[in-house]
Amino acid sequence: MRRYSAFAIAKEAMRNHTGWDRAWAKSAPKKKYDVIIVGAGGHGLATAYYLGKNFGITNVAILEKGWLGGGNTGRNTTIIRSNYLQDPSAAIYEKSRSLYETMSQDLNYNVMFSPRGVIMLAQTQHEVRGYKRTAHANALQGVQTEWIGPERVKELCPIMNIDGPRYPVLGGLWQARGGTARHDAVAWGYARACSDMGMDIIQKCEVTGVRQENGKVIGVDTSQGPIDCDKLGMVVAGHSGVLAQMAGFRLPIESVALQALVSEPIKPCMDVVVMANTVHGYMSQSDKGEMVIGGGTDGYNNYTQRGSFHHIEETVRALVETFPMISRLKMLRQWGGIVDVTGDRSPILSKTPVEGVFVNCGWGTGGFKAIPGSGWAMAELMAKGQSPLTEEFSMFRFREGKFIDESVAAGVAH
Amino acid sequence: MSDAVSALNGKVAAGEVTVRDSGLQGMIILRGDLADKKLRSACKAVTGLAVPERGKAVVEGKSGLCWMSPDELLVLVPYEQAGEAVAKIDEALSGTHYLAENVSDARALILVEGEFGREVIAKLAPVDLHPDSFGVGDFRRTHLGQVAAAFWMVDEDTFAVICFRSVAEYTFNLLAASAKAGRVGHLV
Amino acid sequence: MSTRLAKQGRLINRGAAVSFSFNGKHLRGYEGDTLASALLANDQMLVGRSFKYHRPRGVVASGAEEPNGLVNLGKGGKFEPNQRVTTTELFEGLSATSQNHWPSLEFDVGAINTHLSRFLPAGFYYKMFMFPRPFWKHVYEPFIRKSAGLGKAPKDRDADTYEHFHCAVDVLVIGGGIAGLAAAKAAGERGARVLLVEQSAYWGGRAVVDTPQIDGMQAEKWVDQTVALLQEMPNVDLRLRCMGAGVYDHGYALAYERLTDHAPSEEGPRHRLWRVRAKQIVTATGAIERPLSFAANDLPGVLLASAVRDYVVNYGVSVGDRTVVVTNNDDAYRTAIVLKEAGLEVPVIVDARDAAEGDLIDQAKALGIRIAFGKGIAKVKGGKRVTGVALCNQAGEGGVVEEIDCDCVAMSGGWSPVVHLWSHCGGKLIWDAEQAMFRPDPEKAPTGDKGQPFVTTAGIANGHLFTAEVVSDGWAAGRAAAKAAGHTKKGAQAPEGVDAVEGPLSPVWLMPQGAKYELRAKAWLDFQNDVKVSDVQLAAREGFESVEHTKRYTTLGMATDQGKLSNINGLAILSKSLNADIPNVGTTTFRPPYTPISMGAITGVARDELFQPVRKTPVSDWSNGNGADNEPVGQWRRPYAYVRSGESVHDAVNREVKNAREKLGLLDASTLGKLIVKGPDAGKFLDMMYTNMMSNLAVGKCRYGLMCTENGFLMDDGVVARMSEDTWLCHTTTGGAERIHGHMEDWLQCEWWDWKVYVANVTEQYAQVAVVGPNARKVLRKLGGDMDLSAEALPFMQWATGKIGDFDARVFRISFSGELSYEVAVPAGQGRAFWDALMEAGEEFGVMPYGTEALHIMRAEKGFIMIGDETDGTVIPQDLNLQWALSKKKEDYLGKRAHERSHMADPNRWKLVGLETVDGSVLPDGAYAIAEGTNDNGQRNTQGRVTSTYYSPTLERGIAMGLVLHGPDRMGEVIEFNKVDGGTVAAKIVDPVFYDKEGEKQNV
Amino acid sequence: MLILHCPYCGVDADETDLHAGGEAHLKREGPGSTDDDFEDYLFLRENPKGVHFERWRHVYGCGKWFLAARCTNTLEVFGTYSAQTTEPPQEIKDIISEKRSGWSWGNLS
Repeated sequence: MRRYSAFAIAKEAMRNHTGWDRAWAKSAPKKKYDVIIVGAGGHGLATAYYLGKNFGITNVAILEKGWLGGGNTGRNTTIIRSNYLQDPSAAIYEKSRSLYETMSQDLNYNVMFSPRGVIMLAQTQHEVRGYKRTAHANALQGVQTEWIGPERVKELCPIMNIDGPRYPVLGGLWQARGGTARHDAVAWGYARACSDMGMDIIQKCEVTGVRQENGKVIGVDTSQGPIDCDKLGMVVAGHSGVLAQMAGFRLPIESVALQALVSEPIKPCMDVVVMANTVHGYMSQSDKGEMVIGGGTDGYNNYTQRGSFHHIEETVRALVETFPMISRLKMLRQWGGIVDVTGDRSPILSKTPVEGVFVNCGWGTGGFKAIPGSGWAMAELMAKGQSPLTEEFSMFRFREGKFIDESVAAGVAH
Repeated sequence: MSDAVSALNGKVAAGEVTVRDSGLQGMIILRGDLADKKLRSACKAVTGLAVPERGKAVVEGKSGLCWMSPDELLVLVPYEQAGEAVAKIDEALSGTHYLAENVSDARALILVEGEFGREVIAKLAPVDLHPDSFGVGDFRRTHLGQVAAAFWMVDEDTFAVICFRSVAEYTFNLLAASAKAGRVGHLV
Repeated sequence: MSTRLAKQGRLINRGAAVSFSFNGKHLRGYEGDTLASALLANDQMLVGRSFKYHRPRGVVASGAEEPNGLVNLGKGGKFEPNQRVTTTELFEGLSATSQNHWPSLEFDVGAINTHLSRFLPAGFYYKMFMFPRPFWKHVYEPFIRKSAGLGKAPKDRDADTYEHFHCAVDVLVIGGGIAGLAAAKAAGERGARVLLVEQSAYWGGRAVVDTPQIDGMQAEKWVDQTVALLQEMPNVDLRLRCMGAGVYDHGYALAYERLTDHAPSEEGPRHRLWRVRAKQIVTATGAIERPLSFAANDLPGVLLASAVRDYVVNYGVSVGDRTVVVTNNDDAYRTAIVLKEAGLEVPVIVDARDAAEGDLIDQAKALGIRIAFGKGIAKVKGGKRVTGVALCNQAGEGGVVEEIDCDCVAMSGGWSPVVHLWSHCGGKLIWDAEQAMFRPDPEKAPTGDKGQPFVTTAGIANGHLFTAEVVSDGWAAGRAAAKAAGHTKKGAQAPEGVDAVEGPLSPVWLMPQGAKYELRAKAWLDFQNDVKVSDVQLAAREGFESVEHTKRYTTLGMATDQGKLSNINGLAILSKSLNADIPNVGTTTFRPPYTPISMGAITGVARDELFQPVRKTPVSDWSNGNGADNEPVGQWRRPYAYVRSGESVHDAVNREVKNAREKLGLLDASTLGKLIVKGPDAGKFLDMMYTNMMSNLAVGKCRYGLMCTENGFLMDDGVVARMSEDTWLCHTTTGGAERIHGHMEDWLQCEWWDWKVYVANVTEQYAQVAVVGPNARKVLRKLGGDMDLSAEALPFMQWATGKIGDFDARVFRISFSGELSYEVAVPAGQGRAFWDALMEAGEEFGVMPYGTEALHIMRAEKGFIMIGDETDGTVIPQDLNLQWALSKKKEDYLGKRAHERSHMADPNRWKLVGLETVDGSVLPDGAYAIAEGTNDNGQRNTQGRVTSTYYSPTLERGIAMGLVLHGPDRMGEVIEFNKVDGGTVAAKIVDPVFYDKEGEKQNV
Repeated sequence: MLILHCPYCGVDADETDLHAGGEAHLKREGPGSTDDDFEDYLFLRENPKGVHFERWRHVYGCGKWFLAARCTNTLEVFGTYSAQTTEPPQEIKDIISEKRSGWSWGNLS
């Protein structure tokens, strides 16, 4: 693989950048692979990458019905944090966050991980207790977080109105090493690295069926013909239900629309990520200068990638109250993505009723931050049949009533 | 009994369109079989009015009947008569399956008076308020801004708005702000 | 130079001069000017700097598609960044400053980037800035952030107001050009309720500039006539300065009306956001002219041909004295003709086509304008503005054949229909190779709630470039929309337009065709984001084959103009690079809004006091006037404590607890939910709702009840009182009233619909006051009335009605504090008077109001659980040792089945205990009890957690409740709780009832 | 922004007047049911990309729950009907079969 560096760019500049080759190879499907990953989003590509990197499994195909990174990976608000309450969540999200720290170097692709810090605002006594509890939990989970008072909140985010008449800011949970990254770059970086390990990334290849022989997977039917495999990983977020149906089982998930919006770009005025769960909104400023804004999901099942406008309205209302200065900014673009939400709003990384088929879904509104950790854990689960990181995220937990509920501490989890 | 006060205690916001507290109003939730003869005559007995069709309200002065849902009416009577009205209904419907509760103090009644009252409401409610679609006699339950509300037209230039007591002030201020912002000129 | 002409300018009023300032310079324009036309009239060609290379930039367009002319507008509470000069109407005192440069617009240090541009190709930042690792956050990123970002961040609170408006129409027509007007007229005549919105300040769109004939008259006259006609129709509403912003599902559309942007001194809201429900929508949104991609096409002085024309005709402004027109179609000849007729020089029309014929070409020839066919522009010369062009053969590689001096270049690469609103809700497009444009595919329109198509497109937006087709298409669309909305009255016939005969355009995506790298690296596609032909080609080379990839990799079309000028050109370059047809490469999805809309407009009136409803009890005003330190509980604000001058909140809480325990406390309990449940099956129903038995509760008695979700978790609790044989009153938590009411209705309507039960929420009918403490009975007796409140007549956990003083009261002997306590409900209208009476009568008994914190402490001292503290959505009654409340007799109740699941029956679930720190201190909120070792993920093992922790003024020490592994079997054992700073606190496991274990104080 | 016709008060209600309540026609499983059936009842959902039967409450209107047949892929509403039923009315099934060939009640669409 051609190494990326300032030097390489300078060299190319001298010959008009004619020497750059494809970031990832264009491949046609082979007849058989050891592992097929369905879904070339961040989670799918990361799973493939760690299968190769950690377990030497490189006879892998990643099938994508559209274009890689074109789903929720490229539609989210790029927030990265691991200040979760429950042990299993904290474990996988912190694993993920720590992988983000070195991702640019590991992949030789600048994903612009920016640990600018994340504040979760506490605006009710209930939230104060919830976040203090999270801080205590994090201290034992090896997650660096800190409870901070209103003055410190204001200091970290001067544009915030901390003594709003309605919900004065009572403090917040601060994760200094949380932040953001460039979402597309994460998918592209993994794709380039997978391709470099000899894996096949096959775009515009839709899976139409899952072939099995006495309860074991033997391959998939696709728009580019049948492909055999020993193991199959389903990593298709919003469409997991549809794929599971092909494999003949159901998942405890529903697909709903999650929306986000950006303002026109302005000069830097906000250096941290702020999440205000009482009023249901969160905001950060991208490197381009856009205020990146998100809120809650729609209440009804939806596959259209279009949400209802009143959610945009509620979110903007909340943030204008929290950051009065944005009232005179303009909304540049709004969009929606389809997220799959489980019964306890925590993800599923699990074996399935079909031998050799593994599923990774249910990340709901929090998927982007989990990409590397999810890939790492999923790869281990697929390679070894188990992983301490996925232990609690089995799809069978709902049967036992063994939930992982994060809503305990915060209203929305992004 | 001690003198009762309405939630808004006579508040008024005067302007091209005036928003005012309509004061104490007797209100009774009546749930039951709206087709039942006993129930219909009980309604007649306490209001002197006939049970309205779906989506309608019949109101005369302080008395009226509003269609709330297939098994619920809002019975309007003068405030001080609410107690005995409930008693009358109880008597008339005893033995049948129904529910009658005095909720006079649980709600507020606000009047929106003026030419572009329609537009004041239309700024806040996701309802088609074009004269062809909504007029005197119609009754609508929906939300104004962020709170539940119901309204009907007293006459061409007057809306009567009902909301819960705890949000009376919010609703009043919302209506007043919308009135103050002026006419849109669309619903004419 | 650019200047004001002596004649022309149909939109300006030369009688009314307007003064304004740009970068502190005081300038003059006319009423009717846009900021763009006024700046050009003052020879202010340079208006801003580009995003990446900080290249000097001038105005390119005359409308919403403008990518360069963005300014900081206004001051203080009316400051706004990124305002488009082409859509900003001039007003007296307007003050604007240019953006994205340092130290000044003329001299910008950032412009160094343009010399480094060869080192900054598309996506360069993905390939570098990786070492050393910390540098990204601390060095590289801050630098990139600083140089990006365009306008300044507003500082002050918005001084303006905003509003929303809901309306329902049969036909919404978006766009007030001749197609839109024809559509509105056709629909209006057929009796449809029509709303016609136009984003600009005038009707007629392009036609009034290009003046074709319609119905035998000049377009401008026809427009005036039609507008007048429409204004006469009662069923038609016309709105200028009102942009169709977005089309959403089920006929929902947003229109963004700018009410005072053009006249900030006027009263009233600044913007109005229309939420329209339309049966049918006609998008007559016109088209946008495409730039041509030649070297240095981004210099100030290079404009769209149509814009150059607009400035002359509409504003009487000439961009230059000598204008070279460069085109691949006939339309641009109009610009040459307009300029020539205005007495300006047009040294040459550079026509990339080998040959072409048509009326306009003849006209140009007749005016003596030189036409150079088969030629293109090799390069535009100049620094901060155009000084000339070098011509070449379009077919060649850019060898210069001739150089021509000029100070303006008017370019036209053809027209792209505005299909955004069509696409917002799923409308599909087809590629029209002949006209080189994407236009709506009428077969694949957005569909509504019944699956019916609800959007039609008309006029140029529909791919019809000629007046005759435009007006008839608009008329047909309006008629069809009215019909689809159920209106079929007879109306006038279609208007008839006449056009000049034009020859076909020939697509030119790169000029010259075989341009060398040096030229391609200077040929701009996206002006604002500095994306050049070479960038898109690089993206293609690197495998970013999907248009979405290329867009994201190069940032093409991601600027504030959302690619209105660049999308098609970029797409064409990409498809060429991939040797694929344009339709196969596809187009990017369009997202609302069409152009940016203010956050203020989206917020509407919901700001400050109207941001969210604040629910008030009859006592709230009194509390707020008497030191209440409120906390939000749902939409209520409950007094946390009543703070007296000179004491801290903490002091106040302790005082309130002590006083209630020793004398007399009052709590405003009005927020507690009260639900009436009535009917022959009410008992059976409540037995399903509650985990314990309610059907066997005797009339006149009260019982504490627990509610679980079907999933087994505790959801609410409260005291249930039986009112009569078939009527119960259920109290819920403060947050619970609406939730539990909905929960009950859900089960009654959707599961047990044959059960005879009615539920009514009477929460707000009553003001409820908890009269608490040893003197509780005394104060009530002092008020008088007809009730016997003795322990014998009204013992604990019973209720009665009667008069207290002259208040109609319902009195419950229930206690959440462990003290002698009466909860008295009176009609809300008398609530305040009742409270006042209690305060007055209570004086001699040492009455004091107390808030929620004192309430919490007192219940904790008694070991009562609190929903939301001891429960968090993961806790089941068994965890809280509430098995006694789980009826064994009942076959079924919500949650019963769930409790049978393995994990819920697990003996290792943490269970409720009391906790006492060894040193008497207060345990930290949310602390965890640590256990030996770590789990497989390296996390410290735990064996419990604190659920509530307080300083008890009664016991003068810290007390807490918590959930601990096998807790109830470990009484007396000392365990360690963690502190965030790393230390630990030792606490002893004890009985959760800390105070008056026998309950002697409440049973008197 | 959906509009749904409330079969009880007869108005075409704006989405903001409504509250979505998830999949309809679930069969309640109480004490004595198997773990499989109970999990199915509480958690496993059809979640189809296509025809979906769902619960809505006209929460700001008449307060009644009603059911809707809606396509999650186009948001088309085939009809709304009373919540007091265990199966969609025949007429609505017919409408769906006509508009979505191959669809039949009970099969995943």
